[in-house]
Order: sequence, then structure tokens, then C-alpha cells
Amino acid sequence: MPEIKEKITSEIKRLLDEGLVDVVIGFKKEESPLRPQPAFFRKVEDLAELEYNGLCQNNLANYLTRYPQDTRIGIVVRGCENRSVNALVVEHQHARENLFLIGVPCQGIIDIKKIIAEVGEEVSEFSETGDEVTLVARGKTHTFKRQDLLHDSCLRCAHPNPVSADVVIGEPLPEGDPEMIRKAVEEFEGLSKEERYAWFKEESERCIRCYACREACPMCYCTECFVDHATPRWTESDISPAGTQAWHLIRAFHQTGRCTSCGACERACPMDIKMTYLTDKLNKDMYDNYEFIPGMEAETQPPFASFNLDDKKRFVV
Amino acid sequence: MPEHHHHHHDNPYDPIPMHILRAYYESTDRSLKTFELSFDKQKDCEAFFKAYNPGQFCQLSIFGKGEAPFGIASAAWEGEFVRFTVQKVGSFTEYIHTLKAGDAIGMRGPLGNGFPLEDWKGKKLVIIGGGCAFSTLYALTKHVQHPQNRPDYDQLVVIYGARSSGLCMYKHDIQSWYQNEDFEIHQAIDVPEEGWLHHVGYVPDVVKEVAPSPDNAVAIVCGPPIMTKYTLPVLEELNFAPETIFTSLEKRMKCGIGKCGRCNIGSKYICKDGPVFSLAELQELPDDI
Amino acid sequence: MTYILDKKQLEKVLKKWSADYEVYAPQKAKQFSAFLPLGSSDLALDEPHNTRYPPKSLFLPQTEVMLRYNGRLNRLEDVKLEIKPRILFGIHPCDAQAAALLDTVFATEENSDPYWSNRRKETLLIGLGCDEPPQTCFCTTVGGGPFNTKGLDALLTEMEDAYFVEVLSDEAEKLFADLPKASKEQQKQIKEVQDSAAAKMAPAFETEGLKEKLDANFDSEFWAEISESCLGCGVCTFLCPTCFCFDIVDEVQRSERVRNWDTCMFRIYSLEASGHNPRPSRKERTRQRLSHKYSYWLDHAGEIGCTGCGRCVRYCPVGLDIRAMLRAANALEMEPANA
Amino acid sequence: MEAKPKIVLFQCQWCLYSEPDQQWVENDLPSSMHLVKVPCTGRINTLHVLNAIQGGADGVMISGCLPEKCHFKEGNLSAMRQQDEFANLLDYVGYEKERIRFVWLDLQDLGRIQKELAAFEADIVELGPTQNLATRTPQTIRGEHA
Repeated sequence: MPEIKEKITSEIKRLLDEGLVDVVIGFKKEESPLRPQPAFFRKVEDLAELEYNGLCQNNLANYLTRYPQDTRIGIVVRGCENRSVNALVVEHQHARENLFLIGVPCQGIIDIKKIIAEVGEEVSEFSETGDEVTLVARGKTHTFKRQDLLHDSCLRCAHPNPVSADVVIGEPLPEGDPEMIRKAVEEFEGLSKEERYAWFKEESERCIRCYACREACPMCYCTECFVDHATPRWTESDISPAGTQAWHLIRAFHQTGRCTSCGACERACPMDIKMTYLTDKLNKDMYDNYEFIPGMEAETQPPFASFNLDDKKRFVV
Repeated sequence: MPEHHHHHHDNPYDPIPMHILRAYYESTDRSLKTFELSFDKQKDCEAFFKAYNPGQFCQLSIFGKGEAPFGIASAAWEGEFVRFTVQKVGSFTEYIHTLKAGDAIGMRGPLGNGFPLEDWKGKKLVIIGGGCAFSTLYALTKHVQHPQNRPDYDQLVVIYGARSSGLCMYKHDIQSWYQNEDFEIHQAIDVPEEGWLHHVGYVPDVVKEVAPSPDNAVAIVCGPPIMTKYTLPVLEELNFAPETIFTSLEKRMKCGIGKCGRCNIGSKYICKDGPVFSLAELQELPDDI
Repeated sequence: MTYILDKKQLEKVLKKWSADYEVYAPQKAKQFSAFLPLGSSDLALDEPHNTRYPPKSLFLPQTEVMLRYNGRLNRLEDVKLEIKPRILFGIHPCDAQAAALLDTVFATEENSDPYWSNRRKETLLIGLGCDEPPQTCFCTTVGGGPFNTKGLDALLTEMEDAYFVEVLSDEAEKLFADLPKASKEQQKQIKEVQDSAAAKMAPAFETEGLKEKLDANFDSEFWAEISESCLGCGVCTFLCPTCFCFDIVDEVQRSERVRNWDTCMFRIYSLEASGHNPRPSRKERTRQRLSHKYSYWLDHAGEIGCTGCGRCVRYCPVGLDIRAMLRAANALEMEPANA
Repeated sequence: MEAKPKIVLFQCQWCLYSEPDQQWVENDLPSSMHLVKVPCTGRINTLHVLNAIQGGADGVMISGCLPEKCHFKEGNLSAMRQQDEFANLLDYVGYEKERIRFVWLDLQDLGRIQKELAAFEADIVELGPTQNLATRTPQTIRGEHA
């Protein structure tokens, strides 16, 4: 990891030195090693703060839509972030020629909630080598298998490698198994409808409507979200069961064919609500029905943005 | 367990039950409509008029539609009713416009601080208003006009502008003010119209033209933000001190009693600490409007 | 008076109180512990930090039906406000202090908020001090402490086999009067535990002169810099024990007027019907959040509106740390306001 | 199911049924059925469907023009992709997708809407009431727990 961080740093330095970009979006160190923070590099001096490790938990593509289309943005992208960038480019949210993607094959994001569950939050040191993660908490050293600390969505990741980066740092990793997502979805589908509803109810009704999931998601860039719409008011805005269920259903549904399964929504959730089981299902159906995987390239519109007369074979009996 | 005050047990979020006494259009384009509300319960009426001071506002409340703040356009002496002029701007006001005499409506108030009438005693009042924000100034003028209150104040100058004659509010009453000798009344519209006998031009320009003297005077400015913005410098040029210029602010609000948090400018809540502020007070506040 | 509550007696004591009170205590839920009615699950008094969801919800529920109405008549129906007396057992001092701070907003002389006030006056706060304050906490920096008694009716200090109970109100005295009293020697022990906990907490930032710095730099680019990574979600404010902003909406199909927690971090919070927004970006919203806590609260109540509970630090999805932001604010120049 | 199931019928205003059918839908629809006319099935947001369900509907029927006869050319097909997947999502969380039905109707189909609604109603009765999705009901004071 340290060598990857160095290579990212020197690539960003080159971009800034040569005046190829206005800003580079990456991560920087924070006080607690557990919480590296998204950072915006405009000056080479600031690069000393740069961080890159398994704890960098946000999807940086989220910040693209904050800038005007003509801002030249460099951005550090892992597999899912690269696909999010592509999905945004498909939706004309930024001009591809004004983006410089610094790709990094991703070994998966470590779930800090899993760390805290194991050793508490008093972590003073963090390091990773190959498949191992070493933590120092309250003066005691703990070693874990990376696999055991990965965020759930990363355990199911099918495409850890950047798909359209302008430069790739580090060796490509073996592709993941797309069956992982399918298996998880099918397992859920195999439950009885009462069991499925019980799960959905318990997860969605824990919601506090803070919209961290929405704000953490690169694809939730609407100026006005349906829940904020005043006339008509689409859903209850409180934490009543109908209100929270509507939020979770429609939020996920609006991601159909757009979600890159990065899991940023779940990592952002302060109530530990599971959400990717919904988007995974929608993505699986998009693949089964339309052979579409969001963000694999930056040209094809998602299935809901188009239609096909052949569809009628599926729908009209 | 904390100490708790129990001055009254009423729930400040409960709207007072009111009904519409009279409803009539104020403007020829029917965008402005005036409602006079009377109280279902005498005790609410008494409590209201015990507290009411011109410059205050109320939340009008329609169950199922919500609430919105409106300045009070009547003076206490006019009778046991409360007047509001409502401009049709969105779905809530559109609904209010459909109400007619006899219909039920809820009201919370009076809210906020009104004009500091005590401090103004003995002074000349220069009242400057534009658009439908003139409503609270109308209440102020009506209040001062009453024979019992009139001796408390020096000269009264009213400058009132509207976009067109059709949008001029309280027409018949204001027309009668011209007969009054101790009243100086200037009405203005933005562009010339046939038959219009008064000023033509924007309010700041009319103020410049009228040039009221700042001697022993206070100026009260209520209007759309853009009017207020350009009128304040005119008053300063005329040597009105910031302590003698007053205005009323508006911001998105919900509770109206300084709890829900959203109408603050710096540490002042418009609903509770305002809506009336002197320019001197505003100059102390950050630019958060 | 200080009493000794044997740990083995705890459950029995709590159960006894249940006859006259609704007792709430931190208990283990599926994902994380929360203040729940006694008997919901296992007690979770041994966790190093606060419950994730702040107990302010027991006074100011996130969603509260304020009024029920008859839409056809456009008239009110009654909503019962009275509640059974309550005990919040095991509340941490920062959360109790927050309740006391919020009294200055809600339990006011004029226009007292009946929903808040009814619950507050019926609730006893039995606190549990923090002998191992986590590194995300900073109560001592903002005038509190791991064994601060503000807002509490009694404070527990955990010892080996027992809790030492300092009783702080007459009502609480009745709850503990049957228990054995602590000796002089034991009281000295309590003091040692309390002092050593506070000593573990280094000051996180300087509060002296901070308000002036924030006020003077209202228009500074600083706010854009520190808020660049902010997502604009409601985590920091919803989990904050002193954030109290709310929205009022009519849920038409239910014929209810409801208030919901709201937050200055949302775009629509300050958006006006005209389309004008006085706080159009995350920069202005972050400024509002920090200025409210560290400047406006001082004007309103003479105290900082933050109790250092650490939730906003722990749960920020992008790792923003209010302590770092305030240290950065302290490093700013004193420029004239509205420069 | 004791009372008749509540059914919401979204009807595209362009695919008018034959005149007697349209008369029936507009004037004689049983009180357990609620008609919502839309400018095109492509205009139906999944939020409309969810609103009907959360408002207490036991079933939602969407009636649109035949695939190649859409007034707006292909609104009905783009609607189909979304409504179909939305029903799949609801089913995934335990709400039977059979409660949402899309029917393609043509002016010539005399008497078909009555038959479709009757068949749908029978199927909903067969399914029985559902508890699986919260409806909008008056709330007791909640939020006092996490």
C-alpha cells in the first residue's frame, strides 16, 4: 500500500505541475487513522496529507457533480468509483474529456464498523500488507485477515479493477465472481415473503431520514429529491413506517441500472441499515433482462432510459 | 428535573379557531385578497387584543395545508377582528383565496415584536411601504390615526408605492386620508397610467423627491427586499440615523416562537426577536439573509 | 448524600422503580445499544460511549404528532400530552447537560413548548459517569466533564462491585434512600475515579475567543475549505444531543400535524418559496451549524451549545471532525466582520 | 377478506375503452375501485403506484394502449420496463407482485375492462389481505426509541 500511495502522489503531482487539472479528488489523513477523509488537491504542497488505504471508505465520484462541466478534475478511482464515473458521464453529468482518472485496482474497503466491533474505536495505528491488516488499539496489536474486515459489498465485488482509467497504478487484480451477488440475491429470494418483509421492515424502519445514503451516493445528484418535493408530497417525511419504507424502496429503485454496488450508502448509514440487498436485486434483474451492467463503459444508456419493441415479447402475452 | 414556568397552560402550537367575517379582493387582478377574521371564542379575542401591537404577524393555519406567516393589517380599535391581506403566490395562499365569509380558519398570534410605539411617542413618523408588505404599515397608520393615539405623535408622512393603480390596497380608506390635514400622503405607481394623479416612479425615488426631514423623526420601511435595499441608502442620505430607521424582515419560518430554528440571522430569530429591526440592529448582524 | 448500589441489586432496584415510573435504560439492540423501556433487552451499561441515537428523542421525539384535526371542519381534536413519570437510567453526563441546555430553548417563560416541558418535568435523569472516555469525546473542552452533574438528579460512579450514587435532587433522594450510605473513605475513592477520568481527556481546542473568531470570519473562505468534503447529510445534527431544529408538516391522509427533526445541513431547510436560499451551499450550512453551537448559543444562553459527546465525530460518513474544524477556526485572523 | 378489496385503476386517457365501457368506468365503477386517469401510462411514476398501496389499495391495475398504438409512440413500453421491475422489487420485499397488474387494452375490446377488473378482483380476494408494506395510518408517538 505505501508504494501505491507514493505512486498516486507522484501522478497527482505531475497533473498539477503540468497544469492538466484544476483539482484532484483523493483522500487525506485525519486525526484518527480509522477515518481518512475525501480531499481536494489544488496545490502540490498539500499532497503530504494524501492518504490511500483500505479505510478510504467513500465513493469519490460523488463529488464530480459539484463542479461545472468545464472543471478539469483528476480523481483517484477504484473499480466501483470508475464505474460510477462512467455512469455519470453517460448521464452527461461531467464531460469525460475534462476528467483524468487515476485508477487503482482495489483490494476492497475495510468496514470500520467491523474494526470497532472487534477492537473498539481507540485505534492509534493501522497498516496493511497483502492479505493482512494490523491495528494497534489501546496499546495492543491485533492482526486480522483482510477478508474478515472487508465491507459486505466488497466481499461480493465483481469488478475490482478500474475499467476506463487514464492511468492505472498497481497490478490488475483477478476479477471477482459475479455469482456472488447473484447468490446473495437468490438466497434472499428463497426466503418466504413474510421473512423477506420482516427483514425489509426491520432494516428500513430503523431509518432516521438523515439521507446520508443519498448524499454519499454519486448517482443521487438530483437538485430536488422526491422526498423533498412539496407539491405533491410523494411520501411522508417523518419516521413513520410508511415514510421510511417508501424512502428505502424508491431510493433503491431510482438506482436501477445505475448503481455500481460500491456500498457507500451502507457505509454512510449511522443506523447500520442494509441497503445493497435492494440495489443488488435490481442490478441482477437488469443484467438478466437487458444484459446491462452499470458503468462498464461510458456510452450505453441504462435500461430505464430506453426501451425496445422486443420488450413486448416479455410483457404481452 | 428542571424548574418549569407555568405562566399559561395553552399550547402555543394550537391554532386559535377563527372564522372569516369578510373576504374581498384588494386588487383588480385578484392576486391580493383581504380577509377579516373574527374569533370563535371571546377569551381568545381578549387575549389577542391584550397582546397585539401593530407590526406583529400571525401564522394562518389550514389543517391539511399547513401554516404561513402574514402581517396584521388592522388596528385594535377597528373592532374585534383581525385583518390580513394575502397575496396569491403558492399553493397555500391559493387555497386561502378560495375561502369565503363563514369559513373556518386557524390563527396563531400575535407573534413577534411589533413596532416600538412607546419609543416613537412625540416623534414624526415617516411610513414607507411598497407592495403587499404595506399591510402592517396600514395597521400602524390606522393605529396612529385614532383620536386617542394621534396626540402621541408628531406629523405623519405616508409614502406608499405599488406596481400599478390596480394593485393599490385599501384604496377607499387611503383616499380619505387626503382630507386629513395633519397627514402627508404620497402614493406612487411604477409606470404612468391615464388618470393617475399621484407620483409615478419607484419608492426610493419618491422618497428622494419627498425628502422628509429627519428632525425628530423615525422612518419605517416595509416592502419587497429590493425596495428596502434601495430605500435605506436614500434615508441615510437624508440624514436619518440608523437608530431611527426601522424595517420588518421575512424569512422561511415554521413555529413562529423561536423554537424550530430556521429563521435566524446570526443569533437573532426573525420570528421572536423581530420581525421589526432598526437599521442599527441589522448592521450588527451578519449577512445571512 | 452518597449511597452505595450493589451491582447485584441493580436489576431488582430498577424493577422496583418500574412500579411507579417508566424506566428507560441503554439496552442491547440487534445492531447497537439504545435507550429502551426496561425489559426490552439486556442492559448495556458497560459500553465506553453514548448510545448512538441521542436520548433527546425521549423529550423531543424525532417524529411527534402535535395535533390531530378534523380536516372537513378545519378544527382541532385533542391530543393527550400527559405522560407517566419516567426515569432515564444510565444517561451520560453530556446528554444530561444537553437536556438542561435545551430547556433554555423549550421550557421558556413565554411560549413554553408543552411537549418538551411535560416530558421533562416528569422525568428523572439518573446519570452514569464515564471512567474510560473514548478519544472521540471532548466534554472537558466545552465546560462539561465525564462526571459532570448538570441536568442530573443523581450521578453514578462505577466501582468494582457497586455503583456509588451521588443524589442531586429531592425526588431522586426518594429512589435511593433505602440504600447504604457511602463512608468518608469511599467518597474519597469516588473523587479519585472521577478526577482520573477527567485527567485522561486532553483539551481538544481552545474555546476562549472562539466565538469572536467565528463571528469575525463570517464571510471567510475558510468555511468553503472546511466544508468541501461535507456530504450535506443529517448525521451530525440528528445524532447531536443539542440540535433541536424541527419542521412542521401536515400528514394529510392521517389528519395529523407532525413535527420532525430538521437540520440546517439540508438544502431545503432554509429554501424559501420564492426560490431564494440564504444558505445555498454546504459552506453556509456548515457555518450555521458551527456558529450556532459556538457563537449563537453563547448569545442566547451564555453557554456553548455543544457538550462534547463525540457523536458527530464518530458517525460522520466522511470523517469530518468538529474539533479539527474549530482548531482551524482558532487559527484564523481577527478580521473586521462583514469584510 | 370480508369487505371487497380496494383496487386502484390507472387508465391512460388515450386508450379510451369502447363507449359503453368508458361510461361504465366513469359512472358505474364499484365504490371499492378508484379510477385515476393519466395522460399516458408512461406518465405513471412508480411513486403513484406506491402511493396507492400505502394509501390502502389491495391491488393496482394499470391499463395502457397496445405496444405499438401508444399516443406518444412508446410511452407504454418505457412504462412497462419500470412498472415491471418495480413490481419485482416489491415482491422481493414480500409484497406480492400479483397485486400489480398491467393490461393492454384496445378500443375494440368491448367489455374487456369489466372482465379484467373482475378477474383481478377475484385474484386479489384469493391472495387475501396483505400486511406486507406499511400503509399511512395515524401514528402514536414514536421516535422514543432507536
